[in-house]
Amino acid sequence: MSANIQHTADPIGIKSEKKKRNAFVSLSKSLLKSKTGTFGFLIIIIVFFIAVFAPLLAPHDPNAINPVKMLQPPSWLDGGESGYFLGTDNLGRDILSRIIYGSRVSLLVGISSVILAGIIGILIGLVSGYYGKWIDAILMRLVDSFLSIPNILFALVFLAVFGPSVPTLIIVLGVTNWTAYARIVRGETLSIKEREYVRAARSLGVKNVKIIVRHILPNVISSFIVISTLSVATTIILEASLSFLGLGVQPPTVSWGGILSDGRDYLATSWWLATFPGLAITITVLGIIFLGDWLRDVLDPRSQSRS
Amino acid sequence: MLKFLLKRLLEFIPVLLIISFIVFSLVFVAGNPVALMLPEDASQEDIERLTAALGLDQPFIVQYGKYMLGLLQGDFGNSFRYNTEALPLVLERLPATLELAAAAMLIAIIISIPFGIWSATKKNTSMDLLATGGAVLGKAMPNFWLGIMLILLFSVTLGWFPVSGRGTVAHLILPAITLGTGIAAEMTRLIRSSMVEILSQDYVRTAKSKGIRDFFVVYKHAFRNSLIPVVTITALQTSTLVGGALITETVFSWPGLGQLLIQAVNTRDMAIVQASVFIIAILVILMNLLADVIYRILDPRIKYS
Amino acid sequence: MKDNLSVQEMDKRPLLEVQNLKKHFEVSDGFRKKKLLKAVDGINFYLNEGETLGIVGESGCGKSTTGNLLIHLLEKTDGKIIFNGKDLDQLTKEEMRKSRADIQMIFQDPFSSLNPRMRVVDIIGEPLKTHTKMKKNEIREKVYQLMDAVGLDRSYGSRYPHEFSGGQRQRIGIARAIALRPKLIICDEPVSALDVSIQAQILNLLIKLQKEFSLTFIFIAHGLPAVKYISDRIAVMYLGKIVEITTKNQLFNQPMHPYTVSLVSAVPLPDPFIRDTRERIILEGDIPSNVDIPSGCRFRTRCPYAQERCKLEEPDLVELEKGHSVACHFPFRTIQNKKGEDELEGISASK
Amino acid sequence: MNTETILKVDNLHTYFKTEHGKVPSVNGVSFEVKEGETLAIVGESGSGKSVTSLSIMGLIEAPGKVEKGSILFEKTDLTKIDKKAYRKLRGNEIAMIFQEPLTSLNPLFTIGNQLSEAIKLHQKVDKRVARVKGIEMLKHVGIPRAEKVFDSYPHVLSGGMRQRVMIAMALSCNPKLLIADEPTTALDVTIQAQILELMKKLSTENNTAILLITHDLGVVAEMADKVVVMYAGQVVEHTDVFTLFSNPKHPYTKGLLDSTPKFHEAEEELSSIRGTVPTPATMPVGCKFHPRCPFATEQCIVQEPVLEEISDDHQVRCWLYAEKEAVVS
Amino acid sequence: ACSGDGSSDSGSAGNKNSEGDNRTLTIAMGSDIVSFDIHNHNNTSTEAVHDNMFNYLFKRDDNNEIQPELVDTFEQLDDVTVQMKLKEGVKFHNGDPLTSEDVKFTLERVATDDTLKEFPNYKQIKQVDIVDDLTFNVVTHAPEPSLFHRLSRLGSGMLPKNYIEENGWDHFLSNPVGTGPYKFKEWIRDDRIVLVPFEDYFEGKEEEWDEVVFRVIPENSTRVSELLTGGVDIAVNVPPSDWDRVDKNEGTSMKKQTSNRTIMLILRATEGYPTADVRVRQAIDYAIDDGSLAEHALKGGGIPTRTRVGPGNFGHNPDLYDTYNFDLEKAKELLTEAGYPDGFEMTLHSPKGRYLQDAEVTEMIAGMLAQVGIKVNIEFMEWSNFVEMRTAKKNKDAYLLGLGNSMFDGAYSVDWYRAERFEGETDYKNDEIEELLNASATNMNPEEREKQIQQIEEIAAEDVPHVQLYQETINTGVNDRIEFNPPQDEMIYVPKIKRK
Ligand SMILES: Nc1ncnc2c1ncn2[C@@H]1O[C@H](COP(=O)(O)OP(=O)(O)OP(=O)(O)O)[C@@H](O)[C@H]1O
Ligand SMILES: Nc1ncnc2c1ncn2[C@@H]1O[C@H](COP(=O)(O)OP(=O)(O)OP(=O)(O)O)[C@@H](O)[C@H]1O
Ligand SMILES: [Mg+2]
Ligand SMILES: [Mg+2]
Repeated sequence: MSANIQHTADPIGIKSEKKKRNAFVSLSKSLLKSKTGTFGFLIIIIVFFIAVFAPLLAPHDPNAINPVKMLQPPSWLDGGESGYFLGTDNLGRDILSRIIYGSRVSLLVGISSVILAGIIGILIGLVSGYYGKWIDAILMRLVDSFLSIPNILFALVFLAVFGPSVPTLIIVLGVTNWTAYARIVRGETLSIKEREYVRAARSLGVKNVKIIVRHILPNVISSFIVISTLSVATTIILEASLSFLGLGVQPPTVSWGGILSDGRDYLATSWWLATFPGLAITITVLGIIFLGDWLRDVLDPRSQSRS
Repeated sequence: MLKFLLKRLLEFIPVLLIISFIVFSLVFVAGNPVALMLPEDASQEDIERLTAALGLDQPFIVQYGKYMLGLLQGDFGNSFRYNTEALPLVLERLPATLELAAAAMLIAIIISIPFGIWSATKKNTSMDLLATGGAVLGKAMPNFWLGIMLILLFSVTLGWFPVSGRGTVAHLILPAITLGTGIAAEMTRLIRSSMVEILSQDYVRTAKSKGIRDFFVVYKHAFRNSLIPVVTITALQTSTLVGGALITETVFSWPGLGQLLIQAVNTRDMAIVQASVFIIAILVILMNLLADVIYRILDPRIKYS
Repeated sequence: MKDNLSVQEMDKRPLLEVQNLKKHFEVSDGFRKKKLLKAVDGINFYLNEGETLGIVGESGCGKSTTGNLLIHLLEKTDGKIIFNGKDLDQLTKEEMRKSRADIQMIFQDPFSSLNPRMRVVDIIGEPLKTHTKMKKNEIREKVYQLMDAVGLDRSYGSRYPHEFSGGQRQRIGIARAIALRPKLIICDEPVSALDVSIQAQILNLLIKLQKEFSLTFIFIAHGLPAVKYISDRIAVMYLGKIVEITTKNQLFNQPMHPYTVSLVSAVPLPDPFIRDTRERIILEGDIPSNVDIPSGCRFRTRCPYAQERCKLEEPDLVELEKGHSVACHFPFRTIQNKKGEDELEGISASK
Repeated sequence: MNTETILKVDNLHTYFKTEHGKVPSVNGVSFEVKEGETLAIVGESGSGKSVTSLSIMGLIEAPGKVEKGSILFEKTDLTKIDKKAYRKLRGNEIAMIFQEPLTSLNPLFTIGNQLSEAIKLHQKVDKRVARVKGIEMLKHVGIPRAEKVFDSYPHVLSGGMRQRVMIAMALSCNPKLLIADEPTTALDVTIQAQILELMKKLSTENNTAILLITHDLGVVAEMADKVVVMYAGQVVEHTDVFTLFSNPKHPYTKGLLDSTPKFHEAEEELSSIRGTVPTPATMPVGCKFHPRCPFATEQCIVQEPVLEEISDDHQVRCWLYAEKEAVVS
Repeated sequence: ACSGDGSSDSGSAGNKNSEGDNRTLTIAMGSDIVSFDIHNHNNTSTEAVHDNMFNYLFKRDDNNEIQPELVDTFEQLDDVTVQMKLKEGVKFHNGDPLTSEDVKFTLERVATDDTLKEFPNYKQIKQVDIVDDLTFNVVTHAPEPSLFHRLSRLGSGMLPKNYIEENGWDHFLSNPVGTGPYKFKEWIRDDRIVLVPFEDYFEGKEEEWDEVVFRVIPENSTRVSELLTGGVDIAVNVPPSDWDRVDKNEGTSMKKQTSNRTIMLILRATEGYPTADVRVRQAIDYAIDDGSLAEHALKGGGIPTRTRVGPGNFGHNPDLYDTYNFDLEKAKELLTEAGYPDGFEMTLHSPKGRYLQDAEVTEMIAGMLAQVGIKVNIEFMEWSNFVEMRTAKKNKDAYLLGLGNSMFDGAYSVDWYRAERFEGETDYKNDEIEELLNASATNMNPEEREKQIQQIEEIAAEDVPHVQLYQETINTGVNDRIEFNPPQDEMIYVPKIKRK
């Protein structure tokens, strides 16, 4: 074998006790080593913090209309009104507060739909990959079918039919995204199924369900985590696109996509309406992708070869 | 090769069946389009009359059966809004969308291949960070926002390109950039990781040990190998591309399938929705098939007779 | 260490008897017609309690497939496996479960044979959990005993596999295999992935455990030295068939099949002083594919002594001497005897 | 023999930047290879054999770097020349074959394409000549139906055939030095025997020096004139092959020899080396082998021994002999 | 196929425009026309294009009075019959003369084919009897006071009978032929419709423009950008945010005109809803500051009103126009009286993107109602869902709706108070209104009928089944090189558009 038969165990066991708590420490160390990973992680933490503490952080009620203070520029610009740090929108609502509140829905939709997609996709992928044969054939045709309809198109039709609301949005995005997981999990399952530890368990007569749960599932989770981070990012953008088509989260619920899309008529006249939510999306997506890239490097067994 | 194509084409049948079922169910659940077709002050009686006239009061199975029967004869039904057959309407729009998609893909390829390779060979340097950061940025920008910004900058302020519409090459540039940016971003990342992996392969080391210049090592030995996954990925982008076209076309009033579709969805003109989804699905499938064929041509390891 | 089997032992019914065992895979070659890949193509052998049977052969000759058939990881295409006096096909479900516990396997790759997301105690404890009704702490205690037995520090119990070296991992795999006190353990190349200095540790451990737990081994390898070290009898496989099977001394001292002869002579010996004087047969060409098996004797395409008959007739595995079976129309010793030493010189490919 | 030294590696240090900081993969390696001679480097996984060979080839890439030492090829110091000059040597004067014949050939190009690449590059000949020469090389390494093989893709060939192709490729420009990094590890014994035989034949025919990297003492005994035993990035013993097998000095060498199952002698219990090969993260101070050494003393734990000549052409890195010498002198 | 033309009309149009002699008129619309079947759509922007290709029997003039167009003379024979005579020398674009046959063909088609979308507006016509080549009688089922209103809109656009019968409908739909001043050149769906002048137009060939291009640009900002860069001469539906930009930009300006569309809240009077109580309905009316809506949300793009029947419509009641109720104290009082001193919670459905600033208006209304303690839960709906909600009668306390009146006949507006029509939807019933409605329906005396309609409006203004908010404006951006005043009916009649 080649140089990748390297491992960290020390033969004499001098440092063995230290190892246990090292898992966390080494993870954080590796995070700190990656500049982009750290950057992404920080952004995500901040966004989460903002989402959780939105009511405490927002200076104004995000939906409070104020006809007198419409389209005020950010407070740090000429003509800006103090108290409205990022200015106001066409109904005189505070943009900062809206962005702060918007983080909640954007994250909620992004994360829940990915979890939903993940659950469906992992289940189907596991079953398809593990049992193979005609089950696999049928499920993969199903995957092909979904894959050949563009996500946004499916979402568009679905939302037009059922009406846009946060739960339908989560469901539709979940239902459109599961195929990616199903494919990857199936592929992983196919290879893990042939790994020797699974064969060992099979030769012991361990039941199929148990093998799936105990031996296969834990080992596909990491690829799920890697693609799901990216998926959260694309979902946030997808929600914005759907808002553009009038099928995103509907007011008075605030989402970044909604604010961005509402502000698009004002891009030429009052740029701050659309620019700040756009920035919020961009930065968050950037953070998520960076974090995802780092996670991939850490979790992908192929890149782990040298310990 | 012929057999392979035949086999793959046969596989499409169940896929298309499933698609038809999904789409038809959605459309069925979507409910009665008649109310939308009539004026805002139409009476209930008017609505019921038209519903019956269009056969929309029959049970699901009957309607689906009729629909499938029609499909087999290439009939996607009539557009309620345009009062003509849906399929020709869709096909008529296809060229515009294909033109846009092809241009966007071209832009994406022109951007992503050099950047992807470049950042892979400069892995982990600040140049790499810059390129990948740029790619992420491209991915993070919503299409419509980018499109409007491009119009404001290049058309309104600088006056370099026409604002909207289809016609000359000049008309194509801004929408193609808008649509291509996201794809370029995605592809840059994919090409980079594919290249990084291939550059660490044994045969690349072999090539170097023969004393070949780095440039040729990268372009002869690594790039062609990295093309194989890239071809597949490019084909997979078809779906994203068409999806993105929905938005880009609206922003630039590009007279393609996307606009037709959005109008159709908004007016519940389901025959058009069905036909377009179907055509798009076939397009996506064909692109994937094409990718498979190219893959086979590029990779001598896969045998075909 | 181990001597030839006593007559008494031979009289007893063997622990394992394999008759005409076959495994054919269907493979589609590109998009043409499906073909049969004859991975194992009718093999016969027996195995007595407490002994070690080595199986050697080149890559792809069907060694692992044989092992997998024995532990029911693969469905056999044809043939009979009689274990402990019972035909496995005739077992009830419950008996089948028990017999699963009686045959265990040690795998080649110490990296992929352990679930990276399970702790060592859970890995070793899994057979116990599946096959016994032991309580948690009983299992834990038992696992610790097993860890002692294979020379792993108990304190390593809550670690994950990636924290271990290859040799240590292989010990974990061995502990898992002996957990249920199986009668038969199949070792599929258990040392080929290990560093030279570690291989000896593992071989010694296996021998120690065999004594301690009165185990029976099937030891699969393509490295002859290790097989020779650990086995009592050795079967040589070529393209899905056993071509020669006998005790190890017999095999190394008086090999009869030309393939065995070349195999033995191809092993590089760690002794520079004999390198220029050693007699050897270097085979021409590669091993044919299991899909297009040559007619007649499958070795004939590479055999320096092949004759017309070898093309037409497939030789059976016949017991030429007591405990020494060979599948060859012109077994080596016979040729040697008939035509004398000169002939042998003549056909040796080099020196 | 009064032959010239082709390669002289002196105090080579190659480091890798990793999470654990700068890790020395090759830590002060020195040896010489003479014309027509076969030098074997033997050692377990991770001992730095491949990194040594790649350092000689100038193929160490970031995060690795040749930090110190010199590599004299004939009269030129390879650590000092520029990329272009290096490329001229590579594949021409120095050639290399790798462990994995399955992955060392680019699957997308024909054998001929890859074979003539080097020929065209270094011999400045056109396509037709390169083809003729390529086919000749294939025949030379014993490939039947060479014309056909020349035009086929690597995947249709077996492992042994591919390794022959690799050898043909390496020898196509008549290199003075051939570096073979575990050329037979991935092959079956019968095929291994073929390849080793071929290498022997070619080296005697062309008087090519071979740097043979392996972890199999059998192969060493079969092929080598001189042997370098490496452990943890260092040379621990360096002598001719007969001395090494008859009179090994370093405890590690002894351990290695004892843990190899003997073939023709009647067996006794195999002795083994306890513990495992250290990793960069667990590299001990003092003698790198001391945790596994049955003879380790206090001194071994704290102080690192140096490679010393204990007799003609026999160097050992061990306090056992250094002490003796110290006592004597 | 279009690439050659395309370049000359849009991209480089800007440069040509500045030269001042560009004889191509380019108009940017928000949505494409639906079809050339003039009887089978109900889409204003489609009619805006058709208007240039087809003539009606009657047409509104600049003062919104109905005048004969194709008809030369006409005479009411009895309550159900009108005799009309066509002008002489009217020709279709294919050269055929217009005859009574064509009229019969056209009107009977729309009056009898119940799958046509315009059928409900013409089913009152029983038949058309031909008297001679140019003379014919229109017979209705019952006395039909608004017959002329009907005949002055899209249903009476004259179709060429022979052309259609010879070539079939499909041919007509892709090569439409009318009698209008401009004839069809090409239609690239969702892109453009191109018209050119008709040489044999019965009122003489239009010389002003060589070509008229209607471009489809759905995205507001893109449409405005095209106007600003000179890509188009007219851009319809410019959002308030861009009005200043268009005005400030050199060479373009905003043209505004009151539309015939009124925005209102339709309240549910069904038992159990707080809005069943007239005092609650009045309270809502008083709580909403229509003036502020018009000024802030619409940037002045609306005129507050208490009636749906705007100026120019038959039955317009000027007393109720350009005025509104706003009095928070009064609203609170009314709520207290009705038993809701602390207000209540209600649901307001609203479409989004359908009307000028509709979402903003709805959100502001919610804010206003909150001030009197009414907590409004807004449910924005995409248009098709909104329509579905209405069709299924799933409306809650209130929904926002904008209603136009293409007939310009107030009878159609007040018919919305008819109990029978909205059973289960609003469940509003007012006996007095019912009586007046029935009386006016067949009243052939225009003065009396007008009074009756005005009376209904007054009652409704007090009883508030619908809270009338404002009449919206039509906001069109126009290049200064042309003379164009958008008419109230939202048509874009090219013969009225001149170069400066
Ligand atoms: N599941 C399978 N499907 C198809 N062919 C298989 C399967 N498993 C094994 N084979 C084929 O069967 C033949 C024998 O394989 P097997 O793994 O038993 O060989 P082996 O002797 O163990 O070789 P190695 O020394 O490389 O492990 C090979 O040609 C292999 O490709
Ligand atoms: N690219 C790299 N990055 C970091 N460390 C490396 C790299 N390449 C090699 N190393 C380290 O250098 C050391 C020596 O590796 P090398 O490949 O030379 O070992 P080897 O003796 O050839 O082993 P094998 O027998 O497995 O081929 C190992 O510890 C390895 O982890
Ligand atoms: Mg095997
Ligand atoms: Mg190596």
